[in-house]
Amino acid sequence: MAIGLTHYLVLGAILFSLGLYTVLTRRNAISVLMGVELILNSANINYVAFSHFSSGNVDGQIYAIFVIMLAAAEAAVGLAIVLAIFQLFHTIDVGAVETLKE
Amino acid sequence: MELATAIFYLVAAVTVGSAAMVAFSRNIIYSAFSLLGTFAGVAGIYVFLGADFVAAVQVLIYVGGILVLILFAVMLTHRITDVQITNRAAGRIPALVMVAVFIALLVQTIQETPWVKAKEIVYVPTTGAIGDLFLQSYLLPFELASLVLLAALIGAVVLARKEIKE
Amino acid sequence: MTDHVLTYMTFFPLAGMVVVLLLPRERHDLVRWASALFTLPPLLLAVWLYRNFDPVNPGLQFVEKAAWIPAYNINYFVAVDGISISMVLLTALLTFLCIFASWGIDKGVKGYFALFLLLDTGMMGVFVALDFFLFYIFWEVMLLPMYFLIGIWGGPRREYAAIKFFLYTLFGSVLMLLAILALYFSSEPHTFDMTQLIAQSSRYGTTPLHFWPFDHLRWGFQHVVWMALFIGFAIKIPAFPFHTWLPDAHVEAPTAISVILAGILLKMGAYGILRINYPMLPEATADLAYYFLGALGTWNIIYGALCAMAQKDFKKLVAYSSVSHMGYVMLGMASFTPQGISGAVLQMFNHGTITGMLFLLVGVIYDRAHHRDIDGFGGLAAVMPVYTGVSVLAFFASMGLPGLSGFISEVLVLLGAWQKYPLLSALGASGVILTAGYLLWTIQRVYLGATNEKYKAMPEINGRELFTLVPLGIIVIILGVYPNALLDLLRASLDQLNQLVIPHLS
Amino acid sequence: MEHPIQTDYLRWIVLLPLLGAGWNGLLGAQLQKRVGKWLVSLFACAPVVFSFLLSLAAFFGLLALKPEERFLTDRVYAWLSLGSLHVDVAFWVDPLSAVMILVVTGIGGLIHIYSIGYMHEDRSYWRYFAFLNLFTFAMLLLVTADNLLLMFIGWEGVGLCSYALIGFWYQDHVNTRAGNKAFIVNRVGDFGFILGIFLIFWSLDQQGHGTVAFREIATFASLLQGQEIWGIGVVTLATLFLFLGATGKSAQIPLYVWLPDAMQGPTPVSALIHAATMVTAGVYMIARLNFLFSMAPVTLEVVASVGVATALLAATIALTQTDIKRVLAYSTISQLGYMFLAAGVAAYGAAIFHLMTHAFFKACLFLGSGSVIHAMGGEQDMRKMGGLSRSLPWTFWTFTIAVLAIAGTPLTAGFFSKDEILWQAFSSPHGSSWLWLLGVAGAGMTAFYMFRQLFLVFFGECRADHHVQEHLHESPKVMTLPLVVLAVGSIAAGWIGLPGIFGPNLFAQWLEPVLGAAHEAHGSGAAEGTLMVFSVGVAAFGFYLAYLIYYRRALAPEHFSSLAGGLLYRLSYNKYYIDEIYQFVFIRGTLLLARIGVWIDQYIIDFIVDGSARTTALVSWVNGLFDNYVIDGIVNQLADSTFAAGDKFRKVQTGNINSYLYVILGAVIVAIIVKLRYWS
Repeated sequence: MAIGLTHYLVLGAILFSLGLYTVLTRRNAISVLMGVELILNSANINYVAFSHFSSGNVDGQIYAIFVIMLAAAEAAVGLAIVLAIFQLFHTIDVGAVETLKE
Repeated sequence: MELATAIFYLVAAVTVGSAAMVAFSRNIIYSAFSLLGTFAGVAGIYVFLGADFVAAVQVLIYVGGILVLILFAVMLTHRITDVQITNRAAGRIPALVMVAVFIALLVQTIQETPWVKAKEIVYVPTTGAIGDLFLQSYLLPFELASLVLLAALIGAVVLARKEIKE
Repeated sequence: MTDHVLTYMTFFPLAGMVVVLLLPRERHDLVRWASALFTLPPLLLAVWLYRNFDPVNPGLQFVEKAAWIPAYNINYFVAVDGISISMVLLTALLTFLCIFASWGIDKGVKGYFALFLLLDTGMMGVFVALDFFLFYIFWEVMLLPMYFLIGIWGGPRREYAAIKFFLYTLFGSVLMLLAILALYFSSEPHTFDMTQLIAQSSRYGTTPLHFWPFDHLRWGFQHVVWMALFIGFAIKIPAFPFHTWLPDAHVEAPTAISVILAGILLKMGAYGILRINYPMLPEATADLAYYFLGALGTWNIIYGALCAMAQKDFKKLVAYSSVSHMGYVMLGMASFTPQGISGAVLQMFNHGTITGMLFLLVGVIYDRAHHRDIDGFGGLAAVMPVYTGVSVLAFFASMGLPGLSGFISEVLVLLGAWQKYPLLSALGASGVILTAGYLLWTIQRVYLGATNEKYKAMPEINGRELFTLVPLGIIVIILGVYPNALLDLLRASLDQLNQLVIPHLS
Repeated sequence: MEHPIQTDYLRWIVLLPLLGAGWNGLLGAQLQKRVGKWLVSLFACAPVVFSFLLSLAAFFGLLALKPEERFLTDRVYAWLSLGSLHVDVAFWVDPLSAVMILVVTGIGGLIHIYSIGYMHEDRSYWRYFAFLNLFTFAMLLLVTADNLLLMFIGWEGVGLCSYALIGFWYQDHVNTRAGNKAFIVNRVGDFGFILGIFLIFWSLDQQGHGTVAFREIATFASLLQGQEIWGIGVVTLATLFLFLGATGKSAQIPLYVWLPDAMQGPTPVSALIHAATMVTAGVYMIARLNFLFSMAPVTLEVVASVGVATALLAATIALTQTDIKRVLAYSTISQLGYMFLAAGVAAYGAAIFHLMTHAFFKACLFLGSGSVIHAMGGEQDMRKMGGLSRSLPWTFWTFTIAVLAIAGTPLTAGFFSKDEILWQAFSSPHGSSWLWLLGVAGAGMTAFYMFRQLFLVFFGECRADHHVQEHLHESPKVMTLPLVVLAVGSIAAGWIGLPGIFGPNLFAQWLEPVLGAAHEAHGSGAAEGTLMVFSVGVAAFGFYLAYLIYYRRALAPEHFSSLAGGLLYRLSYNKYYIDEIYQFVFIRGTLLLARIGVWIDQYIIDFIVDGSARTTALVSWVNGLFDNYVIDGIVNQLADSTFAAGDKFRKVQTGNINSYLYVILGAVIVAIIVKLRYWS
């Protein structure tokens, strides 16, 4: 079986699920962020795959680049928040930072 | 099995394997380093898909930027000398169940959907085309993106700087 | 000498800055006189320019062009035409007078005057540059000293005002830079030369855009570039809703800087639209002028006047009156009639002189009373009759009293606008009533009535202050009686500019 | 178009007073201190006198020409020239403006001379004369301008001088407020005027003849016929706009409210600006553009109705006023109403005739009242006067003559001009018997309140306190002499415009080249005579009533004031509460508008930066201005508002990120299942 669209999509799905699992189970904020990165990567694989197999133009890749850009922004802000939280609470356990709850 | 197919499976395996390390490793340092494999693997996948520019961007930004950021964050928030570097996980069972259900659904969707096929699959350099698009039909999103990045940058600096308590 | 008159005018103050920096720090008077000395030649050259400008020629005059960065086709290219001549004259005049208005600065005198001279170069450069790259560089050169002049020599909330000013204008600059690059890359061969970009203006067409939010509008590349440039310039004008930096910056800035801000910086927005948007993107101009210049300008007139009415701070009142008066400029530009567009450019000049006077006048009493609360004065006419006389002249000029310059430009704007947009013109004309309302109310509260006991012994306006005000007052009267003194210079170029856009009007 | 005769002295008629104003304005303070007030007066009065002589020269110059060629012009320079707009600074004198410049410089000159005596004690003597000269300049500019835009300079210029002179004693805020009111109300009128100019210019421009010069407008006016804008005929709309301007300047409904307050200025100013000249500018403008107004019957109807309504309304208010100058102010408004009534029935000549005679007798009345106020030491309340005829004989006699004239006593100037108006209102094709009847009613009231004033001030016992009584004195010669001249004018000025049944109407003939031939009356001479007798009878009744009440004291005024429970009296005495209504509707309205703006902005801010309302209100309270925080609010309070928004939502939040994720994931799964099962 030649490598086709389905292969890439399944790969993306697996990556997505792993990311999801990470986000769901980890209590460490940085790990959660890593999970998010996995999810974003899986989405990008889908974009590029569709661009390659379905549309035949590079629009999908453009979106992938936008996603990468957003991921960079998200990582910067997210990690900054993590650092700020660490300074404030001296932990980055997401469960410990539930001050939104009264 | 062709060589290309073999290499695809190899790259995919590296990607998935390191992603699994990220997901399951108990040590956050290992997790962070495994992320390198995932990112590199995904870049490889892009190469397979003929997306040379995106692959390059992937390496530059993810590996060169985000990963380094994450490592910095890990280092800054843990004393590296600590024996126990916590990477506690909780609620594994429900998470596994949810994820399993989810992936099943995804795979089913992938199988059942009649995907549109392109007329021909080409492998040409895409950098020029992407550049053109950015300055023509995607000019506005492109400019907005720069604004978002600027905002994120300022936001990150504001958030991360140390408060000087009076 | 005369071949490089514009270069001399632009870079004389820069040379002055170098000289001032070399002077000893504690010799305040020496620094002041040196600054005056280095702004005087541009003024004299401006007079020469005025006398030698050929009013019949609609094209560029006193052209200087030299290759600068050939690799990117960037040139040192300066010239004047009817669009810029009035602004060049205004800049030369106001900077010279503002040196004298800055005499009272006694903190960091050397730095102040050095920055001021740098600012002068930047402003003059913006008005004479005809290469986009050069234009942008001067634009940025002007912003930086302004930031420091407000941030260091300003009032109590100066840092806030300076940062606000800087962020607003930087935001505008970024958009403008993107638009400049877009124009550069879409030209063939790539060029920053404004005249060539104008010649290629038909290239852009209106290829529709396929992404949100433009997919439902018949917008093309040039509309988007137009908007980017417009926002950049609208911040400077300042058009609603980009105007809130203005009151803060004015209130905090020292008197002379307020004069420069209102007199020259605000004009750059309108000038940029005329210089760049109109000829380079005529189709988009024809499509968008009604909404973003005509209607928004009318809104500016009324909104600014209403806001001014609510002010208690004298300087804020004048700042909001600027918002209102710049609305006339926008409305006039949008009319595409010879009267309207000439009126708009004349209004730019007149607003520079009149509002300049008003800020100088506020500065005079601020120096004496150390506050600007309108209700805190009263009856100054009995104490300072000469000062009151000059103030009333400026107020009535601002109100558009016939016989003074403000009337000519306002009536031309409204007359020109009537042809295309009678309703907007009528609304704009009603702004005149509001203007009379808040200005008369201010006159009444500050100058008339029983004399406030606190200011019984307020010293009369002194010679130096009069020296800054009288030339402006004379110009206000002359242009009211004989507006052709300036209109003659503008007419040919502005007519030509109109003709570029008119064919695209639907 | 015949070529007018080019002269180069007309400009000096206008410019001489400007020179006087400039001289006194710049140097007057020093002259007054160093040399004395006489020099200031000299530099103020001489230019006006010379202007008057030049005006006479122009008048005789015109007289020497054939009637249809009576036209002098003086083009000074091109003022504005842009596109199709060409405006010159050019002056012209035709029979109509010749009348006006003679009135302005003649009566103006007399009032200048009178002011020498009246203002003698004032510290700001020089400033007074500078403004008075500036006013004369602006008024002359208004009447001699050869185009609408130049006329507008004079139009606003007289408003400026009026503002400055009403608030002349600026130390008191009552005066400055009156000045502000006059200027702003006039600005509303000017707004209409300028729109009228725009409309005329562009409508003519569409026909290829864009112009604002009167003579060219007259030539091309017929092109405007049939043009429309916003569904209204261009001529109608333009003339209505112009008429709005006229109501402002000439104090007609709805913009008359500023004139009574304008009496805060020095009395000679009231005489010159607010009686004789400036307020008649609207009448002059309509006469000047008579060809346009005649093309718009709707406008004429409006003009006539507004005129007669103003005449009646002001007369009813004047019945009960107690301030000597306020009575005259309302009387002026009422008389101006008559002029507009005449203009509205297309009897422009009658309007100008009344304008001229009114200038004489009203100036005389104001100067007379000024003399009284001067003698009473500033007292203006008629209830505290009385019996002044003995101590102020010159004032008394001249005042009486002027009262007789305004009341329409036969053979005085007011009789001829008012009668002409009433006759035209009745007989003109645009007139009606209703207009005539209302006009006659107003004339009766005029006679009543004017004689009431005469009796209250000059007859009976003096009601002033002893201190004032001891100081009663006749005014100096410099003040009484102008009174005498004006009194003579109040009688003689009417004889140049005799009604048809008495002889040739020289005045109408003189104006004929400008205003066209007066229409042939469709009534007979007998009808005119009958109406005349009737209106004289009504005026005599008004006199008799005043005589009974205020001279013989046979009838108590309370008898009338208590009619209808005193309601009518209170309405009249309080000027129908119009000022209060305007204050409430327009002034408060504008401020309310601002507040609505505030409210909307706050609402929008609250919408954008949810939850920051409290901070916003605080900032708004501090700054008093809303727009600071539409945008600043977003910039400065983003953090606050985010927190505040979170504050609102936190009730539904647990703060546990994982639980959110489960919810999201569950929802997505359900969504996918639904999609796969039911929509695939």
